[in-house]
Amino acid sequence: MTAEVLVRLAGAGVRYSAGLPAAIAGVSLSLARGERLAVIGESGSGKTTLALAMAGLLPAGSTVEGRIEWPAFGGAPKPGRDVGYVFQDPSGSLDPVMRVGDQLAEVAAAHGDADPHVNAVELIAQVELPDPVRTARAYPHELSGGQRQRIALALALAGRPSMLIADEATSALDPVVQKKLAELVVRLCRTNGLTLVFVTHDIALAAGLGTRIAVVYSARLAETGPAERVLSDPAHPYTKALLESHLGRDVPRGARVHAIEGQPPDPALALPGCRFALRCRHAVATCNRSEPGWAGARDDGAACILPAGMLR
Amino acid sequence: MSAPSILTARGLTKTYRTGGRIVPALDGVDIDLAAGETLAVVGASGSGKSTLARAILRLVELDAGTIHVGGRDFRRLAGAELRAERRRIQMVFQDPALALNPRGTVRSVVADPLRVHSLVEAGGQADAVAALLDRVGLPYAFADRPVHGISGGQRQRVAIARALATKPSILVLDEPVSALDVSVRGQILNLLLDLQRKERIAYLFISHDMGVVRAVADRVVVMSRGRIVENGSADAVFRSPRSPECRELLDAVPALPGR
Amino acid sequence: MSALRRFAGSPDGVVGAGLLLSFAIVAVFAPVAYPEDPLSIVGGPLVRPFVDWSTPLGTDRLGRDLLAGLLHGARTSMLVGLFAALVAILLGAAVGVAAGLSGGWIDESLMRITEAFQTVPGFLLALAFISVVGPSLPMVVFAIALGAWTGPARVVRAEVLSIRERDFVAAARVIGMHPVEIAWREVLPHALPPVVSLASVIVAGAILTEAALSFLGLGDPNRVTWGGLIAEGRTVLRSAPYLSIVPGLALLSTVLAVHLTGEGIVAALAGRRSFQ
Amino acid sequence: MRGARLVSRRLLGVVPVLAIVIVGTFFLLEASSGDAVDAYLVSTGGDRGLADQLRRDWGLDRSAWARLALFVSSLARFDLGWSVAFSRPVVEVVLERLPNTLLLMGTAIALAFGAGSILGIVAANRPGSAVDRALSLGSLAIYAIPGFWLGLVLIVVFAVQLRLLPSGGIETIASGKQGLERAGDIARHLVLPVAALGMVYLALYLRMMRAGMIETWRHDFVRAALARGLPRRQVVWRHIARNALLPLVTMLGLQAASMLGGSVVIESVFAVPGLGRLAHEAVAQRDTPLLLGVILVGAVVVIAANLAVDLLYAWLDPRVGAGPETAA
Repeated sequence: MTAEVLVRLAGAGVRYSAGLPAAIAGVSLSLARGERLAVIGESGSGKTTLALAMAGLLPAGSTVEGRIEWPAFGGAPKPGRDVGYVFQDPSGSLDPVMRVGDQLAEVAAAHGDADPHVNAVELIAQVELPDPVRTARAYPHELSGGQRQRIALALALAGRPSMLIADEATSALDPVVQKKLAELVVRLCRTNGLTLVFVTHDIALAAGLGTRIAVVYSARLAETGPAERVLSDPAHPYTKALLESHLGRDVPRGARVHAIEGQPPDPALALPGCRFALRCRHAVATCNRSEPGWAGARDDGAACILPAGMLR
Repeated sequence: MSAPSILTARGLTKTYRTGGRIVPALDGVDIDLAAGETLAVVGASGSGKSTLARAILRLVELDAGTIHVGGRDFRRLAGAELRAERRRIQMVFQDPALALNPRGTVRSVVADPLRVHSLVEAGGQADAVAALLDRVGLPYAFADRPVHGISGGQRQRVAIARALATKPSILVLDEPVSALDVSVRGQILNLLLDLQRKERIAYLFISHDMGVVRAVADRVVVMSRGRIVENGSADAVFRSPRSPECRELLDAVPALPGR
Repeated sequence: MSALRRFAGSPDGVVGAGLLLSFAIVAVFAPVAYPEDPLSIVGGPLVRPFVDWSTPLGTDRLGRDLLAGLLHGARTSMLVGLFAALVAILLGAAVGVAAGLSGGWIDESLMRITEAFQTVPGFLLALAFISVVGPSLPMVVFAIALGAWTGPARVVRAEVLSIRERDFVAAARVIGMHPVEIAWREVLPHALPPVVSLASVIVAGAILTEAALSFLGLGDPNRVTWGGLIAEGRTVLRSAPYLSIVPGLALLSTVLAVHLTGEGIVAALAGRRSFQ
Repeated sequence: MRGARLVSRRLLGVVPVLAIVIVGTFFLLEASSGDAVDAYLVSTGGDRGLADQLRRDWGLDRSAWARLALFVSSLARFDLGWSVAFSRPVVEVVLERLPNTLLLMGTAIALAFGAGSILGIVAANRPGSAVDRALSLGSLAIYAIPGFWLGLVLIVVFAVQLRLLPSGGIETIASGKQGLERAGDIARHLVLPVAALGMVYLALYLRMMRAGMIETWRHDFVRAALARGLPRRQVVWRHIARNALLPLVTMLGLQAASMLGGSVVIESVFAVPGLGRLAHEAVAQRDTPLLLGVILVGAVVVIAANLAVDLLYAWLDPRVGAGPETAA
């Protein structure tokens, strides 16, 4: 399979300013057209930084180490046109004093749409909101959290981008609303042939969405690979621990649940070894001494010294 | 259910007014909680479950209904009597960053209830704080850290220690793990499970996450628009949910393939 | 980083505080430098500045020393500014706390009173008050405070109302803490800092109001004031404009120093309010 | 519809506020030396017997409560009492002076608001740049200038030295100018007082707008708008500026009161026959009923301005009236 590569990272890292520790470092992976990549990590892991870097939306003043390339876009992606981005907070990403239809039309017009107001209504229909004409006249505060996030999704699609990045786009919502929205995102990507990057802290949500998975931990890429392989045969102990600590509806009340003891290291702390070593059940002496190399292929491997198949 | 109820609430009713419209937050809710058990209250946001938690603790004043805690009519209490009685029922909030006084230290937070209820002799405070921190798995060395200088999981442990200080028989846990990272969530759930096993504290566990509820609950009530729409043992509710609201909540739990 | 270090890191604040400190020294030592009554006649009328070095800034149309008046005027300006602001802030904070904590009809009536005071222009109120009770220094202070307390009252009330709803206050109620202790330990320490950043604006406003009152002849008649000097100079504005301009410059730089210091205080406070 | 509900609610809130102002004014009146009869007799002449007669007729010999009731009932008939200084009813004098003050204040606030907010946007465009530093420091300095002193300096420079503009008054007296010519004359007379009165507010709006712009820049919707590919200029003017303007608009109502206070000195400096100068004249001639009349009319002006500002705000911000949750 040699689908066109949209974004390629080679040893990429990001620092928000010179004095700060790297928010993410040493990431190598690539994303081809039509793929859906779920980026999993907890707060402070650097998953949002990774998403912003892939979207070419890093704030001014941040520095990029290594290489980030967008072969299909011929240079950095044009915001809105090449990449659509949905932020986490559904109430914060809309202008509170402008009708949502006008906001949609504004973005559509900025990308050369000749008939932006008609298109705004179509976009609202596309994100499956009821009564699009009426919804277009609503102000953000008149909509529910889920409805606002659908509008944010429509806004991200208004420039007809080929890549969509959803950064914890569903985490602030109720589980029921979250599920419906996640399904809508996948459906829209399928029908429009969009490439998706879906950032989440929930590995089970990621499992239902992604064709590929990347797991980040404490500013490092821990593991990446096809979703099926990562879920059934994790190569990094952190991925394995995340899978075990998932609480599905089938885990009965018991004495205890699976937990990862300890907590992630302070990002400012320079560690010579693997950043997960202190919490890792499989850690050996070398893990604390030197950072593990990448094992496996670039888009299917893990940053761990354990032999493949060990954790199955 | 044979154990006697230590928390009995009947006909709890509360309405809010929003931009001219009247919205029922609680509409005739009944709750029974037995010693040492965990009753989970689940529902979508806006279902009234948080209002229920706050109403039981008298942080929100009800329009109608009765609440009996340990046999006493909790809603009839006022002033010093109410403050003294509050010992029996404590609360852990969703976001520990908001629930601890930002100017406080671990020690001041944990020692407050001890001082308010005169639970320790002069000079015994340090030992009492150390014992409480130990129960939530924190070293005594943490006592003089400012609460903004510790991690989210540690803050939630401090909040639990504060709640334990008055030796309550009931803990109201309002989404106690939903603001925490996955890797920390398990630790806090285990801490709560261990505490309950050792000390027979009853939990009123508010949550929207059916996965978490499955792991902790003995019984479940499902709320929707201020009413209880389903009520049963955890096993029954998870095996054969009767209300559409409950089925929807269950369907929303993402599942891992093969599990 | 401590608040003091943050203040020192703000160039505006350092310059302002430096200026303010030198004005304060001038105000304190004015009677030492010019022990005589600044209202006494020391030379010929309308001596221009930098001509006669016994009266370096010249004299007014009665032959009174402008520099002596300027130095003594600094005392009045700063005294009135500080005390009026102090009274306004204490009164405002007390009303704001009472309204925010008690709620209900007490809050409602206190807020209506606050609104009524905001509806009447503060300067007109001061004017009316002084014309009724007569101009003396304490009354001028009180008159100015009368028009300035509403700002702090509203800010403090809003802060108290928002803090009252925070979870850590709910947590204090849950553990059975006494309402007085909750107000004192949990609410007030978080409600008052915003008023501190308002203080410089109030001090500056009070100094300017005092000057305007004196300019209109409603200051304490037994004291030299900058506003009074400007009014005095106004009668000879066309021939000797320096008599009005110089005291105005003193007024301007004092107020500017207060504002600059305020910028420094805001910078110093900014660092401490975040909680993550 | 939202506006109508808002106005009716605000009007209801005005009643107690106005009542407090009226009662407060009454007490100030009571506290001052002399009463309405003394005032009347000063201008008309008369002996003690006439004074007692008048006091009985006007009800001034009754209890304080009865006098308050009388005061209120005469207010209801737009009777603000008798002015000694002018030997005319207070209400006539006050209403005669009101238009000049409204013109002066309206022009000053409109110019200050317009120029201040635009300069604030400019300053916030690149925080920390030379333009921003200059505007920020300049506005802080202007903010420290006493308005009446600025007035004197402007007179010295533009009227005395350069002889460009008139130094006082509202128009050239007995010039016989009509229509546009008269308007031009008034405008020339307004330039200096408007500058003296409005400069401080220009500085204030500049600083507030700058702070609001910088604050709004940090909002998520700005980052999101840029990420959607909207040009920076469009984001700045259509989204950031519009949102940052809202707090400034709410300040306008409060500023009406403070500006009315400021007009007292400015009108005195420029000899503008307005409400502010009238207040000064009333104080100088110890004409308390006149002063309190100015205060009452001033309060009504402020209330009207606040009402107008509320409507403007409701039009600018669709969230107004949606209302926060309150216990039923």
